[in-house]
Amino acid sequence: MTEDKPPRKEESAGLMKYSAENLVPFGPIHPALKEPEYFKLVLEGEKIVEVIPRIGYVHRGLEKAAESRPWVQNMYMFERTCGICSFVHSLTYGQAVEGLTIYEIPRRAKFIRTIIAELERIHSHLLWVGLMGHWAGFETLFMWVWRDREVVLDLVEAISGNRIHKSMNAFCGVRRDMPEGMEDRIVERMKFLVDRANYYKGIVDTEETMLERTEDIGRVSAETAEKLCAVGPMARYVGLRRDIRLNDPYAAYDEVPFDIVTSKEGDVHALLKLRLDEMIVAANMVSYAVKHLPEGPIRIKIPPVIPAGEHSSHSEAPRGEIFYYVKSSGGRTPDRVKSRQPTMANLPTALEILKGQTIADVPVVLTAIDPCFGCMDRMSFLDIESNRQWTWSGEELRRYGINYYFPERMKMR
Amino acid sequence: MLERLATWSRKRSPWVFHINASSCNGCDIELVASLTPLYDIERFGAILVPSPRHADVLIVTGTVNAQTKDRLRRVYEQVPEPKHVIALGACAAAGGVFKGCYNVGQGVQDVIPVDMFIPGCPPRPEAIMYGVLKLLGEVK
Amino acid sequence: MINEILQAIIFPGVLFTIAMGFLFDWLDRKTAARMQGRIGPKITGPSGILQPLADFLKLLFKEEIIPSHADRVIFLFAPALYFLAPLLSMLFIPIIGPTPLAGFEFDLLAILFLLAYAAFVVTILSYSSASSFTTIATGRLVLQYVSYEIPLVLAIITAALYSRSLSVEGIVASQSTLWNILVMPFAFGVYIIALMAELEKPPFDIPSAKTEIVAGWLTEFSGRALSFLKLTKEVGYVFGSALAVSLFLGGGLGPEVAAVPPPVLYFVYFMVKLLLVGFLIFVLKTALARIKIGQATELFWKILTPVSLAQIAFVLVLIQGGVLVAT
Amino acid sequence: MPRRRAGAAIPEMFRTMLEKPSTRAYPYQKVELPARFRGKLDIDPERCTGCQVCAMVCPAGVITMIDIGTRKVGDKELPVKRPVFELSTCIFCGECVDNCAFKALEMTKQFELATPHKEDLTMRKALTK
Repeated sequence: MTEDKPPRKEESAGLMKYSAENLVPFGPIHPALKEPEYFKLVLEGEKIVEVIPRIGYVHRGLEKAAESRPWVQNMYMFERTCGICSFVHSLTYGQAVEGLTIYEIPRRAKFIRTIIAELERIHSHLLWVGLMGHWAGFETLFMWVWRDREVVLDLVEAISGNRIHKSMNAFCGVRRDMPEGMEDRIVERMKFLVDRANYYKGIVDTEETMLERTEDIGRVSAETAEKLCAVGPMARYVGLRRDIRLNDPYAAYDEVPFDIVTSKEGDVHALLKLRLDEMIVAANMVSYAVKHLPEGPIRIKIPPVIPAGEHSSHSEAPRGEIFYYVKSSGGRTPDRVKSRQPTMANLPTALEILKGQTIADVPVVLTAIDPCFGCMDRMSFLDIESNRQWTWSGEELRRYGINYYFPERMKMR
Repeated sequence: MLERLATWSRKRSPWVFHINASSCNGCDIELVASLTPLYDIERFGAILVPSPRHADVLIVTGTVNAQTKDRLRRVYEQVPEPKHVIALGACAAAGGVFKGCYNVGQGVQDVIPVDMFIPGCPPRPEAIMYGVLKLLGEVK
Repeated sequence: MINEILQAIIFPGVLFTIAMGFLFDWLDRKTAARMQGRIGPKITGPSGILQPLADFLKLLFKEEIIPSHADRVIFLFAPALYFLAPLLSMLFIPIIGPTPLAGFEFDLLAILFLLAYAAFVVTILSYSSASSFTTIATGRLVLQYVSYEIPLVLAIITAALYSRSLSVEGIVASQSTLWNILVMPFAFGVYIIALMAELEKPPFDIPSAKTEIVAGWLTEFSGRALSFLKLTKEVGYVFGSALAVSLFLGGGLGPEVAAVPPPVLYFVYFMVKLLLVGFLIFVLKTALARIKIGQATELFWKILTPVSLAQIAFVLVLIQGGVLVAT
Repeated sequence: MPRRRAGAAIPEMFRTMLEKPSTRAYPYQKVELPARFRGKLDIDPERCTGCQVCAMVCPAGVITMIDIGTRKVGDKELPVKRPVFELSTCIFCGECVDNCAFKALEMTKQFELATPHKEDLTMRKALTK
């Protein structure tokens, strides 16, 4: 501990140079963001000069908790990192752990994983397109898109038993086979979705008010996006050909033919079209994978102890690259799990784009990255008040957290 | 007479304010889905309002963690009486899969009083509707 | 005397106007819902027709919270002042006969005054609650007001010019042979767009944009104040459409049917046109995305103002040329 | 480049308006759930042997084992355990069902679990035997 009074957090964040009138809070509880996350907007009139993010509202301490839980239970916990891209989280974590074992994943399981991941991509992109309508004040688009999204959710529910958290993954395989006789239904629904996606593309291309809200908004150059490490659609909409599915295929992506979509325009309108196009590609992939589903087992049962070693894995979530790193010392629980989410990677780009826009563009631009703060808020322990460094076990950290935040809290599990 | 009129109007017009107290989004998107054409909770007069001062029903999703605890309490105080709180999802009811993480509590009822629990991970939109209607049945 | 007081209070006066406000709100929600593939309000009364009433009553019975930093006097009384504006204006519209309840020779000017008055009250109301969102909303309100006011007044003036009268009664009477909309379709269009801006319907719901500035200027209001503010908007909706019917669509005038007594016929025609105008606004509102305040200002100043000026010039030419002069 | 116009969605809006609304009449009509739907957990007390596997695999800590007596194996006294389910925190993953060697657990299709009292969600069915 130093003798000087530690600087207040606002000062250290560089906030003090702005007067209070110019500061407008955006969040943590804000109707535009369905999740609590806080952005301080420094305004001049309606124009934004500076954005100061304050993240960590959805921090739950997953990575620390993972160290004290068995391998399989962590699968379910990481699946619940985020509700929208839940499958791909468990997939990537599973792949990282599978890398430590000697087992080969059955081919049929790979295909089923691909199908579910692409269905999830369709649902996530539709969700975003609908919400973009909502953010731009176009409720009708929102309602229609979400109505069509239910088609995907029904399929997912029929395959996995739940609409959001599929709980499909197991180590070295999937837990459930595709149901009998679903093939025709899936292909037909995918055709319907492609039709609808084409219609929505027409709407976002012709509707004047929608164009006024999205065209020329959120422009960023390819260099800036690359420098700020944009991933996923945020990289593709400026023309970077980046897609883990193509660059480093996992699951069955090396067997299912597809091509990624890129755009050159680099504004929110391009993002809208890009996501709809990607949805069409995903729908075609699902149709192909369902038709060419190989026979065979879906799962190899593996022992609960994972061999020692470390391994990492990454995959393409609807929002961009998800990265998992696991370290094992050969026990029943992992030594360390690290996950990096696309929203964290895309946030600097979004903040860069926001400067110079008006406050009316905030919901449109900030959410253009398809933020998923539930994914983003990872363990970020930083004590700025004392430069002490120490190591804590998970149990100690939990105690500290409870004592600090919930002094009145009764016993935990 | 006036009392009956008040009860009638309260039962028919639940305005919902939604707080995400560090949820994983699953419950949130299902809550939003319950507004959309296939479920259409507006049939029962429920709409999502943007300001807590307009709300009658507070729907809380997610494990209440250290960051959102105070904000949840503050928003709760902003809602005018009579108000009701629904804890949506396993996390809001009891911490769900995150129970035992160092940063999260054991559900909403430790922070603010809860009138209705809707368990599920996430609950179907129909389950949400069932919960809201059950709450309205108990409104006096 | 008693008859007139009853008329002013019940039909077609205050209570009727409020009931129409509820009806419009219900129709608004219901048509929007149907166009989006939903059902909309359903269980409150037949097809949910009592939904706006239930909302209103519920808010009336709710606690009212006054923010500590708000200006108490304005915060408490301005909603009532605001409520008066469309309610009073409605008395100048002829609904059950060619003569309105409270018309006088220059009542159109009174209506224009009340429009400005409402905008003024809502601005100080918004400013009085003093939070960062309402402050932005106030700025947007004022900017939107100065944008739509000019085309709105120009459109109204066009009708008055052509009909050579400054009273609503006179304008309606002059349209017995030819409705104004056929002479000045652009003025009607401008009026509808400006009206949507005044009512803060999408795409002009900028001052109360939900996803940008919480609930805009309504953010801090709760309970009784909120119920009256919402009701005022609904009544304003009715009044705006009723004024459009009177100025451009010939009020309650229409072909005579022998079997029906004239006041009833007049009322039926009026209502049909009123609902048509309302429906037009419902459709536009559902089909468009919200635009930005700068774009709204540009739309009104750069496009709609010249259009309405051209329309006035056209009408003046018609009058000077002696073609199609109103009776 | 397609022509820009305001109100591009109007034709579709009218088409939707004339169609039947796509809303499902849920509270008045039962929901058709797929065969695999994972609803409320249920236990068959007859089949449960108290082996504790479910309590070990549960990611959410729903299941606690409670001693309900003892039994004699050889000359040793071993505790007999039965699970108690705290369904309020259940995440409906179905891991316990998959791992139950005696097929005592199953996921029913019941999803209407809303309750004003959290205690209602504690399932002590296995203890009643």
